[in-house]
Formats: sequence, structure tokens, C-alpha cells
Amino acid sequence: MTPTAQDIDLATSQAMKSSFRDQGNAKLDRLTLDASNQACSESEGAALEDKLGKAIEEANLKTVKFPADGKLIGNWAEGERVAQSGRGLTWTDSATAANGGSCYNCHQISKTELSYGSIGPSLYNYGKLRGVTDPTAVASKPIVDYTWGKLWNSKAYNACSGMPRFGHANILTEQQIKDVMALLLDPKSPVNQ
Amino acid sequence: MERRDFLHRSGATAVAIAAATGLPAAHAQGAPGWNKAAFESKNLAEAAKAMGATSAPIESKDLVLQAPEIAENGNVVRIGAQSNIANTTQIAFVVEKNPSALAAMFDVPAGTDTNVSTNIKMGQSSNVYALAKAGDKYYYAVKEVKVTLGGCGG
Amino acid sequence: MSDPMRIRAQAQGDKTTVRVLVGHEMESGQRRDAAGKTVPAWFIQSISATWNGKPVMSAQWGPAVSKNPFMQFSFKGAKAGDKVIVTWIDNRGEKRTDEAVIT
Amino acid sequence: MNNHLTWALLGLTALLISPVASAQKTTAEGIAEYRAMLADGNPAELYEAKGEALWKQARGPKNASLEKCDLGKGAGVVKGAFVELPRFFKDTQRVQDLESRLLTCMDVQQGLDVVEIAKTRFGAGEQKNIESLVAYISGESRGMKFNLPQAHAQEKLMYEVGKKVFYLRAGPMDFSCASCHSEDNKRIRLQDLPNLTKQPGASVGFGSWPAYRVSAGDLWSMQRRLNDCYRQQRFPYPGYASDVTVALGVYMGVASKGGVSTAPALKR
Repeated sequence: MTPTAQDIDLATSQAMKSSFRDQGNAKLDRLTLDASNQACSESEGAALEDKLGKAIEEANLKTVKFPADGKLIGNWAEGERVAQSGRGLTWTDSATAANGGSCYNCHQISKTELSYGSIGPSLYNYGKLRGVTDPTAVASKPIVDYTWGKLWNSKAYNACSGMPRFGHANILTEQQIKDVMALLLDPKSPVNQ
Repeated sequence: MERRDFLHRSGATAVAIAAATGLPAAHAQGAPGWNKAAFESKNLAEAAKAMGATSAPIESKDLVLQAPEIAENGNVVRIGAQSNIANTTQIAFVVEKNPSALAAMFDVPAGTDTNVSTNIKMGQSSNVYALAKAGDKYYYAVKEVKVTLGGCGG
Repeated sequence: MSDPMRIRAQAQGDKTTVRVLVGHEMESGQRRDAAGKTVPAWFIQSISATWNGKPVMSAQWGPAVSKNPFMQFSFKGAKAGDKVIVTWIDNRGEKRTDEAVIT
Repeated sequence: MNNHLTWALLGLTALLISPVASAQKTTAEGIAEYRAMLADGNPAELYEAKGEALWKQARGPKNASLEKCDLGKGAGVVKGAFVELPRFFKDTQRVQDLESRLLTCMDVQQGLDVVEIAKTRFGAGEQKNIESLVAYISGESRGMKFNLPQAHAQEKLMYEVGKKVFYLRAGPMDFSCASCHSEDNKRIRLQDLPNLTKQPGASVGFGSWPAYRVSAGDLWSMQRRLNDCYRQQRFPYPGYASDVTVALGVYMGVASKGGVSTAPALKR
């Protein structure tokens, strides 16, 4: 007796409803899925159908907000601190403390940090490899804007990206994202040495 | 690894690592003969002195320190030492960058091998020393142990 | 009430290797609890072992020894069936003694 | 005076020595060496011993031991029970993992207030006892192969629910279990992430819990492991022994089929 898809969906939604409760910051509304999470959960790791994927990416691209002052590059040393910190948004974190970017959990970034993850690609020499010698120059604009968009809402470029949507989901502040931008793109950042 | 990395980690565990090895103010009813001064020392030289050394310890190849190059977690680091120096009667472990440098000392009576190991806490990457007393002289061996950040970091 | 130690003493030829695991918090005295209060220091200060009444190891520990401590040493002269007795005393004056038969 | 100079020189020597590290191992080799050194002397042994004593000790309002507890292989049978859990139990008409089954036994055999125990925070009171019990019970299956039953309709359904839940992305960071545990050879920081969707990763991960967790200085049951996964996933709080946690146990346990249980292991 194999359960039908309908049985499974019903049992899953009942299990989700009965199993979780609010704790600290972490409220039940976190289990409401948007279109991206809905589709990417259902696909169980398989690629989305082309049209659906594109639609999700377009909708997410629309959410990307650029800073009003036009400055996209902050301080790389601050960015390194954001990249190191894995704090924030768990039920044991305070709602007022600054969140971290958890970047090293998944990426190699500065060469000096040995403890880095491999879920995402290495970002060592990120700006250098892309020929960024002056991130404020016009020639750098496409890669700088793309990087901002990727940090703000990764699903704008890959519907089922495993990376959090740091700007869109209010994980990092605009200033923190500027600082991470500097870590990746500033020629003086250790990332580009 | 910088010390700030530890201070930046959240949760009780991280705090435990950062504060791994401070000393309490009072030992009103502790074990008799516990060498408080030695456990308050800040480095190898102070520790040896508090243990009774009258001259500075000498580095010796006949003292073999076993310690990992990298520790996945500073809460538990296995260290051991074997002394091939004749008449060794005491073996101690010193972690340079712990708030109190001396971690443990072992008196080795005749008939017991001069080879001991134990688990220690390390607050951050540091030089770790084995210190051995033979006759009235002290000898040491040193190794650097890197303590890494692990897991999700939250 | 403290939990019993796990003592393994194994003889091979003339040499007996002793491994001891102790259930103890080994609290450093600097850690803060969730409420921000300092957790008082609580750690084993001395631990010693005897075989047939003869001391075979005696150690002094500081708070940098890990929680649930481990210690290994070896000595000569014992045989299977002999007893090894281990005693620890912590900074609160609490004490515990356990024994193991050499196998 | 002379003495002072000697002591000062010693400090200097130490400074000079420190950068001269011996032949550098790769980070992975270094971590492997660190783990190998710790392999002997896992503090989980302390919990196993305590758990065995607790299993046999008459406790609770009914002043009874757990020796009549049925973990799936008949009343009182501990050996081999762990590698077949979670499974369906006729008396409760539910699929239960080790922890939820222990709650049933503590209720029925001993008359303990298990609603209260399920609410108790990890590492405190009766929860501490449960962690010792799971260390003992899992240790009795050390070296045995996972072989979860999948004959009952409820067991099949829970497997499918577990799979759905494993891939469910949610929360402010869009994380699911699969975010970290569905590909081979991935790491978070320096920790290897087992691919829990198939062998050998499934039993490497699932099969090492309960484990003594070095970073916590405590024995963690699978329930506690899953609870912390959900915390790091930024999800709301999963209830102790809730359906979602049991379903995940079925999914990972079935995926571990044929793999060897090493629990209670030693983890970072």
C-alpha cells in the first residue's frame, strides 16, 4: 500500500502544522513559502521547468533596491566582520543585535581564513578575476551592479539559489551589504591580493 | 586565527571557549597541596618557576610533545608528552595564550612511564608546551596548535 | 552526587595502560550563563591513582582541563586481576573514588 | 638580576620559535589527525554507563525500571533495537523514534509525566536522563547495520513525509535540510557535510547520533541534533518528538540501510 501524492501532501502539511511553534524571533510565519521556496521545495533539488524558473527570477529581480546615494562600495574590513559572523535570526539570537552574513560558512573568501565552507564557489580574488581595478569606474558597473543584485536577492539570477536573499529578506542592512561589496571588489581588500 | 573571532561567536559555548581558562578568586576548600601560584602563571617561564625551577627550562629533543596541528574545536584538544630524559619525575602542559597558562601537571613516580596524555581547552591558537622535570632541571618541547572556527557559527 | 568514573586498565606484558574518563563540569569560573551571570569555577584540582596501595600517578589540574576529563598513563609491575584505584578532589572539596580491575 | 635576564630570554625564545611550524599538513589532514587523537576516550562512554544504570533502576510513581520497555524487538530487548528505529508501534498506533518511544515507556512503565519531560529544556532534569538512555541503547547496536522496517503503511507514509520535509525551504534564509546535506563532498566552515539522501553519507551522518558533542560538552540525542539544525535553519521551534522530527528520522534511517551504526559517536 503505497501512499498517494495527495496522502503525502496532506500528511506533510498536517505534520508541519502540528510540529512547530513560535520561539523568540522565530515565529510560525517563517513557514509561509513564497513562490521561489514553494517551487524549489517541490522540485526536491531538480532543475525547475524553464518558464517557471524565469518567472521566479524576474519577480525577484524586481525586488533589488540600489542605494539612494549611488555608493555601492563600503569598507572591506567591516565587510570581513560581516562575512565571518554566522549570527542572527535564530530563536536564540536577540532581535536587536546585528546579523552576520555567514559568508565563510559556504565560501572561501580571504586567503588567511582557513575555516571556510564549500557549499558555494570560492570568492577569493573575486574582483581581481573579473578585472575590477576601480569599482567606481564605468567599466566596472555591470559586474558591480550584478554583485549588488546577487547579494540583495540571489534568486534574481538563479530561482533555486542556495544563497540567502540578504537585502530582500532584511538579513543585512544596506550598509553591511556595501561593506561586503568592498570585501569582494575593493582592489585593496585581502580578497583581491 | 584572531582572538576577536572567538569573541564574535555567539552563545554560551563560544563564551565558554573565550573564557576557557580563567582562575577563580578563592579555593577555600580545594584539594590540599594544589599549586595555586603555578596555575596563575601566564607563560612557560612563570609556570616552571612556580613549579620550583631555579633556572629557565631548556628545549629538548628527548621530550616528545603530541598535539594536533589543527583543533576542530578548542573545547577538547588531546595532548600528550613522552619524556626520554633520564630521571623525569614531572610532566606538565602549558598553553601560552590561555588566561592561565598551566593546564595540568603530572607527578610521575618511579615505575610509571614518563608518558601521559589528557584533554585540554584552548581559547585560541597558541603555542603549546610540554614541560618535564628531570633531576633539578626543567626541559620543554613546543608545538603550535591552530584552533579553528567550526560549524554554522551561530 | 558525581557519576562514576570509567576506568580501563589493561595489562600487556609488564606494562599496564590506564585510561580514565571522569564526569565533571570543569567550569572555568569566567563563563557567563544565559542571564549574564558568571558561572562559578568548579573543577578537579587533584587526581591520583594507586595500585596495591602504591601511588602510580598523581596530577594537579587547572580549569583548562576539558569538561568530562580524560587521562592516560601507564606503569610497570601489575598483572591482570590487580586493582587500580583512582581518586579526584575538586575545588569545592568534593571527592570521588572508583576502582577497576586490570584486564 | 641575572635570573631575570634568563627568564626574559626564555620568553623571547618562545616568540622566535612560534612561527617555525613543522611541515604543514593540509587543513583536512590536520582535522583528521585531531579526530583520530580523540577517538580513544569518548566521554559518551560516561553517558552509556549512566544510561544502562537508569534503564535498570526502578523509578517514577510506579517504581519500575524500563526493563519491560518494548523498543520494537520485544519487551526488554535493547540489542539491535536502535538500528530499526523509527518504526511503527502497535500499542500507540504511531511511528516512533527512540526518544518518543522512551517517552511512551517512561509513561506506561514508570508513570512519569512525559508531557512535562517533552517540555523540559535539553540537558536538564529528565531530559538529561533521556540522553544517557539513548547513549546506552544506541551503544548496544554499535557496529550493527541499519535496517528500518518499511512494511507498514504508516512507515511508508512517514518516509515520504520525511523526504518532503527534508527538502522544504523556508525561513528568512530559505534554508532546508537539503541546503547542506544533499550533495557529496561539501563543507560548512571546516566540517564535512554528509549527503544524507543516500549511502554512504546517510549512515555516516544519521548513524553517528546520538553523539558526544565537543562544542557543547554534552551528549546530544538525535532530537537535540535536529532541534539545533532547525535553529540554524532559522525555522520556528520544532516540538520534542514531533511528527516532523520523527518523519526526518524515518527518511534518514531508511536512506542509511546497510550502513553501520557508530553511535554514540564523538562530534565537533
